[in-house]
Amino acid sequence: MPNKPWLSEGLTEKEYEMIVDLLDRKPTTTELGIFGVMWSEHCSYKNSKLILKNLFTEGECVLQGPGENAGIIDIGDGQAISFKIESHNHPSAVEPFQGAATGVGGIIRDIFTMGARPIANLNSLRFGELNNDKVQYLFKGVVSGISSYGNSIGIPTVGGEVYFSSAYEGNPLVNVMSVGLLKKENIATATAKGEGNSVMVVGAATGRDGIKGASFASDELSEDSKEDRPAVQVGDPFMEKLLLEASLELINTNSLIGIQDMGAAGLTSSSAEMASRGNSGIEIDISKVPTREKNMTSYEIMLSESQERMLIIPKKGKEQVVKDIFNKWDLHAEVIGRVNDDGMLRIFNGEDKVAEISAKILADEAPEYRRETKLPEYIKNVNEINANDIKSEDYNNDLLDLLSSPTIASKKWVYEQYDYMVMTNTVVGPGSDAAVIRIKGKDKALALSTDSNGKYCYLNPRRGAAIAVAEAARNIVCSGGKPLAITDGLNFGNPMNPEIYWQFKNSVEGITKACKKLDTPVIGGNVSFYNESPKGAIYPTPIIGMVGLLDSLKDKTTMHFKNEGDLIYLIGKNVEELGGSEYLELKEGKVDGYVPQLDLNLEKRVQKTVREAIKENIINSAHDCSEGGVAVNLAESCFENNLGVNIKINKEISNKALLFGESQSRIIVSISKELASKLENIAVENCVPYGKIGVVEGTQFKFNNLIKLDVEEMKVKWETAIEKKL
Amino acid sequence: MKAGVVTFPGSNCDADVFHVLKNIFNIDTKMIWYKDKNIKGYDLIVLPGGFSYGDYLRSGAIARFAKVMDPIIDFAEKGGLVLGICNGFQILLESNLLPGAMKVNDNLKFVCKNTVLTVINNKTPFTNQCEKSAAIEMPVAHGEGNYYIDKEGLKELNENNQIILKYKNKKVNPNGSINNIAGICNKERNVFGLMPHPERCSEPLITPGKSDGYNIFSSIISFINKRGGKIAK
Amino acid sequence: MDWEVKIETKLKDGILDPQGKAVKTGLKSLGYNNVESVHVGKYLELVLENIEQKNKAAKMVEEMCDKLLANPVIEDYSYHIKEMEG
Amino acid sequence: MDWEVKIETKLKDGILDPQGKAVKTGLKSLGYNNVESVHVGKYLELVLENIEQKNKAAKMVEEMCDKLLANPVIEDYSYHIKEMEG
Ligand SMILES: Nc1ncnc2c1ncn2[C@@H]1O[C@H](COP(=O)(O)OP(=O)(O)O)[C@@H](O)[C@H]1O
Ligand SMILES: [Mg+2]
Repeated sequence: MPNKPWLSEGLTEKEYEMIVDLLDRKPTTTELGIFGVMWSEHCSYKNSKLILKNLFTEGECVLQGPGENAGIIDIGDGQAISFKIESHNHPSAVEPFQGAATGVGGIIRDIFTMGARPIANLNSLRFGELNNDKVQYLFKGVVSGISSYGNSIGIPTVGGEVYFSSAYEGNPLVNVMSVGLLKKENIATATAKGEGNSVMVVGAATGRDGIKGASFASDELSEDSKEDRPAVQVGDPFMEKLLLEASLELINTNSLIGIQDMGAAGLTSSSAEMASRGNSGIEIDISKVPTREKNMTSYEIMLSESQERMLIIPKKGKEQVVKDIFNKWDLHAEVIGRVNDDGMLRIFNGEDKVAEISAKILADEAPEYRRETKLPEYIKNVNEINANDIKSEDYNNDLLDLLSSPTIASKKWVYEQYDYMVMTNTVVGPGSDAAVIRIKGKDKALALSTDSNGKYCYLNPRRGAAIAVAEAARNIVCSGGKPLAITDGLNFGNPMNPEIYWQFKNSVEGITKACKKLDTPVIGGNVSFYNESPKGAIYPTPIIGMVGLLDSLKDKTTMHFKNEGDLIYLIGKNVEELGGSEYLELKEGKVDGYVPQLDLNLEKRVQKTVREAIKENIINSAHDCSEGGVAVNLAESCFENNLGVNIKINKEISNKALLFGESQSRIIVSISKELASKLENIAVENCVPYGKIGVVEGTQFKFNNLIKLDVEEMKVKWETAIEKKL
Repeated sequence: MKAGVVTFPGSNCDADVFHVLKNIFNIDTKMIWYKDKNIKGYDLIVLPGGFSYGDYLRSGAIARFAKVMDPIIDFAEKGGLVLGICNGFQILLESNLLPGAMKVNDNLKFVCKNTVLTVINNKTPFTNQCEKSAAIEMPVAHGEGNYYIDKEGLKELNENNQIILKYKNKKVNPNGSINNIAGICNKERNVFGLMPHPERCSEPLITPGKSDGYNIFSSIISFINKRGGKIAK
Repeated sequence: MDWEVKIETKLKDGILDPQGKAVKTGLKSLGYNNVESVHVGKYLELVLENIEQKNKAAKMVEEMCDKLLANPVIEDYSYHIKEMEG
Repeated sequence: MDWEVKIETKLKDGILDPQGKAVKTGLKSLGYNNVESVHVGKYLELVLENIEQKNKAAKMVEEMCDKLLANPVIEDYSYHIKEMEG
């Protein structure tokens, strides 16, 4: 062994000493490799566990909280929904197409491992500014990777978000959320139990790809990341489709003790985690694992991250059931070992024992670190933004410029590459606030959304993260649903940096606060640290993926204006706030200012108002007011049906804040004249400020005396902006 | 009447067509496994959309050799109705049940969106409930839908009125197909392949006001009912 | 004997090649103005085992191409066969 | 002088090749049991105009491959250059 063998496995000397202590001897090469990945950030959450413990994870609807491959919630009628978000940032930075594709494959496996049929995917993406070849390459590659994998496997990609900011240059974020439907009685778990039960590996053969991907994800990107080439995995959506069908068929036969996908750290983490959950041990003979390449070492087989594989513990005597089903789908299914009752993970290569470690130590006893936090310097220098600080000549141009900035512009270029209709459940696809997916055979549907504004989280992590939760809920409500639960994708820089850790800690606190107030527990998620490039850390980006329920399809609501003559109401309050806004960055090139206030009590009441109005079936559209402010949000509602608006708002605040400020807890709705008083009553009952701000009319966009534009012209700019940059 | 929907390894719109036939039209519908060699008793066979065998080489190229294709070719040759949607269309081309070939979309990207189409021929088992020259809407979702046929082939298609559906014009043609072709049938009119997905717009619920796919299926059903459930010839 | 086979397929002359067009545009935009034409097709490498004569292997390759590997309606193919070393 | 260039790209050793796997399965199911392995890559045919020396053309081809035509992270490429006839 080399001098400091722990180094190449990403372990510290202290950790190495712990290992020697725990084993009471020096580890073998294979054992050290196993510790390296199991104790990596990616698998062990060693730097985040203590903070994540504070998340709000309880609720009536929760059937499975954090701790399994994915969480599960109850949606009534004996049905349940499993969902989770996962990042694939570093692989996508190195090879955007395959990185993103295998990210999709990985999260889908987490869902069907739970016994759920994946019915929708969402993706939350962050890139640098589009005026750079490298960024364009990453952007195009990631989108086509997601498209290729998701379309081929036949799961609709129904929503998501894309932001562009130089903070993500060199370290893009690729987070994918998958949502599955299952019968409550079919919930599968990732447990290994029952001495003597077989351990089987199913799906693809094992190759040398992605060895040590987990440790790779736990490191900063540097110039030599290109040398991490062996870590690049190629996805095979066709294989995964077969694996999906075979696994669900198998789970339905009730022949299983446990099933677990092989994601990060492959065979190592799946076996250690399954054993640990069942308070058992596992013995594996790696010479029985089907391999794709010749002469693979035990180290390689244990650490390979070849995709599209699962580990299965069948009930006694059910091995043949597993084989028959997998063979029907032309897939491998091999017995590679057995469950034991002494808690040890024992790896043999034929007769030779190559590793022997307690599964609990690997899976649960990684060190836990409470890292140092420090208020970041830049936060001290955040300034209040005054409307006069922003120079503007012409609000018409400002609005057109905002509509054609890639972050705000239509994401059609992206989502038209995604099959968002396959499975024929997509009632509302990409392009409105939340996607709406019906549940066949029932008069109900899911509303799905992902949200996070990295700028807000940078300027004020606590509030920014809370806003992400609030906004996700608002999106669900605007689409006609009741917010139920969330999954969180926490993307941050290097946790060893106290300023980054401060961002992390505060973000989690913000999420917790908002989740409690809005009664949307966290049922699972993912942490991705070390998102840095030589230029520095990304904005802290806690992405919230939320699932809501429409208990009747007639509640389905979109953001588009529908009828000439409808009145437009703004529910909520306009405040003099321009901090962290898109407008500020567009005009002054600055990310600065106080992030908009978030009054969670008001938020709740605003959402309740709109939800009640939707339930009463009185409103024709609802749109959450977010990036770009009232002007942009009104414009977005005009486009689908080419309808204009005539807006007259009494102003108590500056024109700039009125048009482009991003105050929270606001929803714009349209309603026919006759029903308007009903809406006003609901708002009054809920003690919510509201204002009648205009009417749907003509084909022009008119806003006080400040803006007058043709909707068609705005729409063309908005729709073609991204394409034009490429 | 009895309909069969084929599942190839990797098919992913098989359940969608099944749902429409079974639950919207209440037709006796069965799934057919790609290894089946016996497909007796059907009035309609659907080759569904999606991806077969991953479509890594060429769409439909490997599926064309699945065991089930021999009896299907036989069924088609005897006059049985065969509907190929998207990947199903590609498989029909690969197996020479329809003429021509599919190239990758002109812009090289997968495209998923609603398209406006014109019904060119409504005197077929598949379009008899559609109005001729009517503009209809159906979604497409494919990466290889750029239909190609050589000059003589095209002439023949035209002469025999085999072109059934076209994208309304070049501007809305999502893939660059020759003459904006979106769907064709064979000379005998019993095999129909199209790139758009009628099964995705057969329910007002999910495509309000735009349920033009419904008419494709109701055409087929009405044709079969008139024929008395018997295969021609 | 074992054979190493290399096969290239490409669209027939006169059939518009969208990939070729895109690659050409890409190369030009990188400043490669000497690029006159580009065609993109597929490259396949096979190993055939236990075939005694080269011409038998060749016949098999042609059959495989005609049936599956190339689409005769739009594609041409060419191939090379070499005895495997080792 | 004008040059005819043929380029083949394929996945590096050890990287999963789903296309090759699928084609191999397809060929086997057609009864071609002698097929031992299949790898699928891209084939490109270019014409380069007005370049005086072959080694200059070669340098250009390599550059184009590194930058655009092959994906250096997962693919290897090879090429042949020939003077154009006619
Ligand atoms: N940010 C988070 N919030 C809540 N739960 C989390 C978070 N991150 C991870 N978890 C939970 O920890 C468990 C392990 O996560 P992970 O390692 O990402 O799963 P996998 O092994 O499927 O990749 C999962 O149950 C996950 O839901
Ligand atoms: Mg997992």
